[in-house]
Amino acid sequence: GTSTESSGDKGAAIAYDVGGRGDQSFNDAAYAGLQRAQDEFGWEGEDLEPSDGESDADKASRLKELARQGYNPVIGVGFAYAGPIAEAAEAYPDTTFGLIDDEQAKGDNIVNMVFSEEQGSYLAGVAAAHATETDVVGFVGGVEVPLIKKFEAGFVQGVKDTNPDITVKSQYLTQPPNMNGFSKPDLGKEAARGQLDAKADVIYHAAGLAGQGVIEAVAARGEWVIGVDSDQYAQKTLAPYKDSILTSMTKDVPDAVYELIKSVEDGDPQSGVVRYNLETDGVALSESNPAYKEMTDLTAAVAKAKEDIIAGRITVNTTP
Amino acid sequence: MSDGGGDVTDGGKPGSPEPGASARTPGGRFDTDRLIMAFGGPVLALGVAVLLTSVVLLLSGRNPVEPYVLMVEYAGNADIQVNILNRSTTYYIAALAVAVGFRMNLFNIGVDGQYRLAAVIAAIVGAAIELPAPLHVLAIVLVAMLTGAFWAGIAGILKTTRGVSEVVSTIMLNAIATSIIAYLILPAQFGEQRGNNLTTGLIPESGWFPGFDTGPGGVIYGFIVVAVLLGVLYWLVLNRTRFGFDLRATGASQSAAAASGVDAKRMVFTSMVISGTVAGMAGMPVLLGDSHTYSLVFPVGVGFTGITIALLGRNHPVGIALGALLIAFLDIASQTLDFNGYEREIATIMQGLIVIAVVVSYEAVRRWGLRRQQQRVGEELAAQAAGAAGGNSQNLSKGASA
Amino acid sequence: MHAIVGENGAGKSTLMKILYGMQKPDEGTITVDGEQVTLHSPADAIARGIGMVHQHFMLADNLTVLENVVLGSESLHGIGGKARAKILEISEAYGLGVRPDVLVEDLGVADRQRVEILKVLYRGARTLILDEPTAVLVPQEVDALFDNLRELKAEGLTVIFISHKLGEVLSVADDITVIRRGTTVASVHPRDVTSKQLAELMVGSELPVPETRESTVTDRPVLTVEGLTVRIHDAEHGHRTVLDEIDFTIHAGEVLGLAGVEGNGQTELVDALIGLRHADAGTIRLGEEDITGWATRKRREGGVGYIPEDRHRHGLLLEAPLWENRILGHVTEKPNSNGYWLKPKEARADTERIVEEYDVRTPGIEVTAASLSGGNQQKLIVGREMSHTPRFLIAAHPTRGVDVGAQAQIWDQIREARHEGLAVLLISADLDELIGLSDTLRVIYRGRLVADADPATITPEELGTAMTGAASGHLEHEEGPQDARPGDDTDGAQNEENEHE
Amino acid sequence: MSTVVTTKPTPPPSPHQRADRRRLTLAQWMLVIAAGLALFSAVRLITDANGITSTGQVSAALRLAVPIGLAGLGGLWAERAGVINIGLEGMMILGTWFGAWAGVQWGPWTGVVFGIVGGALGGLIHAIATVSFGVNHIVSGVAINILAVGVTRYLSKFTFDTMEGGTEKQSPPIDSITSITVPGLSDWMRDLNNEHWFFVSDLAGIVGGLVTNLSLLTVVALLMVPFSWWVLWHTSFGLRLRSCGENPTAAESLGVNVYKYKYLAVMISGGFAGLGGVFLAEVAANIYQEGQTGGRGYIGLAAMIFGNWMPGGMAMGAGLFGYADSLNLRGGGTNVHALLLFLAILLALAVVWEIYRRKWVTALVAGVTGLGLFAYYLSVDEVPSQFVSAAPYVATLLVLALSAQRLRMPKANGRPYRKGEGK
Ligand SMILES: Nc1ncnc2c1ncn2[C@@H]1O[C@H](COP(=O)(O)OP(=O)(O)OP(=O)(O)O)[C@@H](O)[C@H]1O
Ligand SMILES: Nc1ncnc2c1ncn2[C@@H]1O[C@H](COP(=O)(O)OP(=O)(O)OP(=O)(O)O)[C@@H](O)[C@H]1O
Ligand SMILES: [Mg+2]
Ligand SMILES: [Mg+2]
Repeated sequence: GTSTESSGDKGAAIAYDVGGRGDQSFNDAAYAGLQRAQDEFGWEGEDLEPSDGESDADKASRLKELARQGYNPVIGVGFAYAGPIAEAAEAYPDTTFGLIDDEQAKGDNIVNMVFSEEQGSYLAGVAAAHATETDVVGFVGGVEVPLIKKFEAGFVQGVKDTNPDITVKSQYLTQPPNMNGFSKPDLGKEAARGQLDAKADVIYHAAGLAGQGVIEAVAARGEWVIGVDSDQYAQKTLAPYKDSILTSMTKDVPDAVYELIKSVEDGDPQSGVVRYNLETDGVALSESNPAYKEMTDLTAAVAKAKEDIIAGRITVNTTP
Repeated sequence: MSDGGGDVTDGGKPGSPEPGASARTPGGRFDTDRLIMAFGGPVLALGVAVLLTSVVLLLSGRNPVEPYVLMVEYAGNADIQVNILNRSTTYYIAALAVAVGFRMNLFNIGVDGQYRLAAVIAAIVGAAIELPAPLHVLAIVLVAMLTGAFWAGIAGILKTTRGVSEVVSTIMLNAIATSIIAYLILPAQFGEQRGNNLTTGLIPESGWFPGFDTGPGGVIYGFIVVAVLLGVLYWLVLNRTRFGFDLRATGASQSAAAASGVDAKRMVFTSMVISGTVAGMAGMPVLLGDSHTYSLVFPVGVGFTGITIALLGRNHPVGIALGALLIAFLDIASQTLDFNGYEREIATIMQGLIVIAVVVSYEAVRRWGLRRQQQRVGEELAAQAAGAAGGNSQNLSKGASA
Repeated sequence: MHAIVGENGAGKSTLMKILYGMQKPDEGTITVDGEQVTLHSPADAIARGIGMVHQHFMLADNLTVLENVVLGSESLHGIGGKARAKILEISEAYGLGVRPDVLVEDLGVADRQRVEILKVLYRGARTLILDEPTAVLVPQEVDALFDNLRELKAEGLTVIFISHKLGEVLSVADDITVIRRGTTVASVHPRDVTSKQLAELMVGSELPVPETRESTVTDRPVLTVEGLTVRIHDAEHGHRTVLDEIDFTIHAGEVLGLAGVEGNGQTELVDALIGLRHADAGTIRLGEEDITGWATRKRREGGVGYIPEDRHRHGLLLEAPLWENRILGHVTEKPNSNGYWLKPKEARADTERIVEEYDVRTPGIEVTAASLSGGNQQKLIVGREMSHTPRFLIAAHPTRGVDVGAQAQIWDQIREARHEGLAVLLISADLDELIGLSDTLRVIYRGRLVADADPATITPEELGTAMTGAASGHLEHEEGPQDARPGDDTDGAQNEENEHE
Repeated sequence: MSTVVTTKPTPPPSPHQRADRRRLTLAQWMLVIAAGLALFSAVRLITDANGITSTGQVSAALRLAVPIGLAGLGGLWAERAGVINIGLEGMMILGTWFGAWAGVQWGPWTGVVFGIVGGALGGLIHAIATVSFGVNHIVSGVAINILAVGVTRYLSKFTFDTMEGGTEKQSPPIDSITSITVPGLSDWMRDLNNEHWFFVSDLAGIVGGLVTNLSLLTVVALLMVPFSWWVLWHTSFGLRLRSCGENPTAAESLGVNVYKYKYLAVMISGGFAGLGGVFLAEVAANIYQEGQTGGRGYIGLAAMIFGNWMPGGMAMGAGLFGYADSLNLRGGGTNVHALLLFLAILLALAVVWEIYRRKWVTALVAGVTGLGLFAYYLSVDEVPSQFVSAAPYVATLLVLALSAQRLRMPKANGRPYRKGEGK
């Protein structure tokens, strides 16, 4: 295959990270962006899952195969694709490669879509600090990796900046490379129960599917939980617990994916780092729970914090 | 325990010997029996596995043939072939590690943990030291071997001194290795954060193992040469040395080996350590040939695949090589199923079916061979007796008339 | 009472297994009480009142006696109190002395034998099949067993029993069937035949005698054992002493026969001598060297030959070809290897030689050991051990399960080697063999050497008395009726331990 | 009758022998457990880590232990009949899938039944391979584990993916199974537990944990332990089954259909593993989730070996894993730190015991390990989360190292058996 075939008529392709489609996290979010583009541009597109225990070379050949078949852009979900995308981008200079959650791989035809999760998490921290009555809040992370620690860092800072006396309980479910922590709801449930028993009344989770366990446990006690990635208040599977979902820290991956595809379709492909933060609404707190909107103190504080961050008056840490 | 080392799994133990393959016919000539023994099992098994998978495909309303065609076509690409070869190199070494244990009825489930821990420590050391090219590589590999040996040695010590089943202890040690690795690659310890990834820092170029550049296909890991040598060494040691004989004897019958002078405990410990040493090398193809660092995306689960492959290859180095290629092929070529609207789980199902089919057919062929051999021995002896009947008949008749 | 005799592998056990429904006949009929039957499984046979005591014990070690007895016939009396009462009742009635709640692994062989018989009686069998019930019993126990059987017979039961001991057969059987190579060759009455005739019927040739004529004993000690003590420590049994201050010396050219009921420490003694068990006290010297601390391999290299009691467990790799079995135990020695590297070619050639010299009946050396018959396997082992010209040979039951022809060959080999200065420790349950082959006899009882005797004069009965612990010291042959005072305990050290803390 | 047999007036005199076998009576067991708890309580008071015996901790431990214990029971049934079952993991996966699939459509209890059936199907394959074809047990188990992953993933694409609220990796939510809390007792125990008194509060925490928020399926699972014990050791079915694991040839010679019992045992084994899977899907979570079992089948096997192939011991092993998991998930750092002290004290006791038994090497190793733990205990305030997650495994290794030599597996376990080929 040569790069001249990449005429763009086959549409965009996504290569997923471990977990793949159905993870209700950023793999699904990326797919949502692809779907939107499919509807608009009318091509099929392609999305592929990784196999267990594969190495960088396998990822690289997956990307190259997609480029060879003429997909453009080709998007890798997750930092695991950093190395492989650099390799594939060199082999197929006429194809645009998107890389979500990483800015290590650089190249003219590489688009690094990065999110300031710590900023959104900071707002979640502010919200939690206002919502708590016991002055104990909790954070449940799926797997103790830097990405999730970014969530924790922003959240803790948000809470402490609002009220330094509040205790934040942090709990991770598993250690890498054991990624079970993103897929075992029962672990999330027990971790949340532990924090509830320790008097936490607002819990923020960044645990992928295991977060469903967190939400279920918190809802059972009638306390507040803060969702992640997408607006979990609106998720069908979580409908029974939605009244307990105070808000969610959303990460607009669908839009990022869509924008990239659109730029390629429009013949003016993006390039370099595209940062999605509070300013661009790439990360945000959702407001679909009416109870949330009723807490005017809280929403005001969140709005203020958002302004301060955008204005650069507050810098949010990316590590705890 | 044939000289050719051809091994099957019999009902009782994963590493026990195969009578049939060693059964050169009494006269020493090859014949159909021997051919059937050697090829009957695998061929029968592959056929059955493919057939069963096709049934699954048919049941779910899919074309029962096209997936195979697609996969074979896909594997025609040069870069895919290189990937398959590279991945089977890792699998091959891991499977050898498992096989060493199997040959003496030790079940080292811990190859995965040994492999990961060895890769981390080797990567840390490799990034920290500076040596001229070949020495640097050698040092890294040595560290990996020692780490693997150490980690497996714990299970060995626990088994020989405290009687702890190696199955349980290696399961535990796998999990403990995970924790230790998670700790070691923290930025506060030996790790570096790169974006959202954690790595152990890049090994300088002097510590890379040069590969074979095939141009468009990509680079074949140079470590494949080491893997091949490892296979030869494995065969030589097992079949041509006194240590190997002791090891196989222990696998075939622990009690007989002990009575023959093998120190069973030391043997258990030694083979566990050897298994760990080899397991430690399993991470080297990727570490030295590709990633040059240990990070969160380093391949996992290799040790478990190694178990499957060792079983498929009947602990024989050539069999293991074929098994590694087959599994790597299924892993990688199944990618194309996604492109063509098939579920790639088909490949996983096929892997499971192949394992079952292979062992069932090996067992069937083994039994057939054993019976067949006994029959022939009986027949030949009867024929011999008949030949000598002239001398005996007198005695017999005398006995009967008494 | 019907006896079946025949040489090893004649098909006796196979025939009985067919009668008991464990194997299917290809042709022919079985008639029970005038009714022709087809037996598909042991359950069918049991239902027709047939019970079988197998040649090898059929007991689950980790189950209690009660569980072993009721297994498969739970519907009779349940598995609880009623069954226990029934067992005690039967045990009482026939004087079996069975304790229902002990684990079988704690029982000695004689006790196990009784459990086996009780199992059959518990099922209300009318036809009893006993496959070589006397192989592991001492003469007194054999007598007791036959008394039991006569009693059963008096109550109308039918007993079929198999034995290689022709004297026994002639004294108790009412009818004798001789089979050879799977067919009946004769049916005789005990009063019509002599034991010699019977034997010739069985084998179709004359009986060999295990006698050693001239003495070759020298005064050069080869193996000296002093104060050898072995204790077993394990969680299940605590501490017990299985060998207690054993002393003996074997000289070049001497065969020392060790008599004893199984389980009195013979196995442990052999293990201690070959180095599988370490001595808690005492020394073992081979020639001048103290080998107490040596590992098994070093001992074997040093000239200790070993014909194990259980060839399948300790002597062979069943699924390996003959030539690899020839290497087993001598992997470090010529011609099998030169130090580290194996030499398959030389090993093969030497295997051919052994097959030739020792008349191992096999079509080739590439066949697996499993496909040889037991006797030929044993010949291979003897050939292997003799090929390394040992100074000291441990021969544990060297002719067990071996037919008479092969027996004679093995005896010849031992005699020949002895002539050349080999020292032999001979352990055998066959007292005739022991007496016939040994230069000196010792009796082991509960881990101690309790008696010695002169093989030239002693009789099997006298030896048997000492084996039960009823006599000790130097046994003198007495003329006249023997005072067979049976001991109060016939099971050995397995049952009883001498506490030494 | 003057026979040797009959002249033996009484059974052989071997009174010492039985006494040598150390089998603790129930009372002694209680005493040992009470002493352990007292030590635990003392450690809690010293370290102020009240979490280690809190009601919530114990109740979480129970929930986390149940799937492991069910897998362990599965292993126990199979191995008691002589079949090694390393395919428990796969059978558990089948249990989660089938349980969820039926549970979503026809309610949780139907799900339970289907989950058991799903696991038993896995068991059936294992039985066909190992019993009928005489395939090596471990190989067959490994194959089943691979197969179960492939099959469930494949099936999910046709089932859950097309259901409302499901995806190809996840089922829609399943209705939950009723949970019970013993009224009064539960609150009382919680209050007592919160007093943080010596011993009493710990006991209350444990009792409270066992009666609070108890799913009916948990109750069923708990009952399975004594039930298995009763069936295996007190019925003729159990006797026959165990005899197949000890000496199948003997069983065969008494008319027991060994194949039948092996088949049944392995299928029951799969059923238990399947039940463990259903528990994960319906109680631990309320959805099926790919990868949900996460190696619990293997852990169950470890728990069974830990428990010496006995239901009670297995339950203790599962409890240990569950407890350590729950520590890990409930702010483990300080609690595990406290337990370091507990372990160090236990090792010190072990040293004393080994010295008494004159096992010098063992004593030395235990002593050094204990000192190491104690030094580490003093040097940090909280154990890093990375090490907390290793706690269950380290604890298991330590316990096994101190006790493994007493283990005894069924004698014919893992050996091939062919009808009519026994000697
Ligand atoms: N179906 C069969 N086909 C061919 N040979 C068989 C068959 N079944 C058994 N044999 C062989 O027949 C012989 C008879 O063995 P069996 O155990 O009955 O001998 P035995 O007379 O009891 O000998 P022993 O005195 O050693 O107990 C053995 O060699 C056995 O391997
Ligand atoms: N199905 C068969 N057909 C023909 N020959 C057989 C068959 N099965 C086994 N044999 C042969 O018959 C012989 C039986 O060996 P086995 O051990 O049963 O002998 P045996 O009669 O018990 O002799 P020994 O008394 O020496 O133990 C072996 O040589 C074996 O190879
Ligand atoms: Mg017989
Ligand atoms: Mg025989």
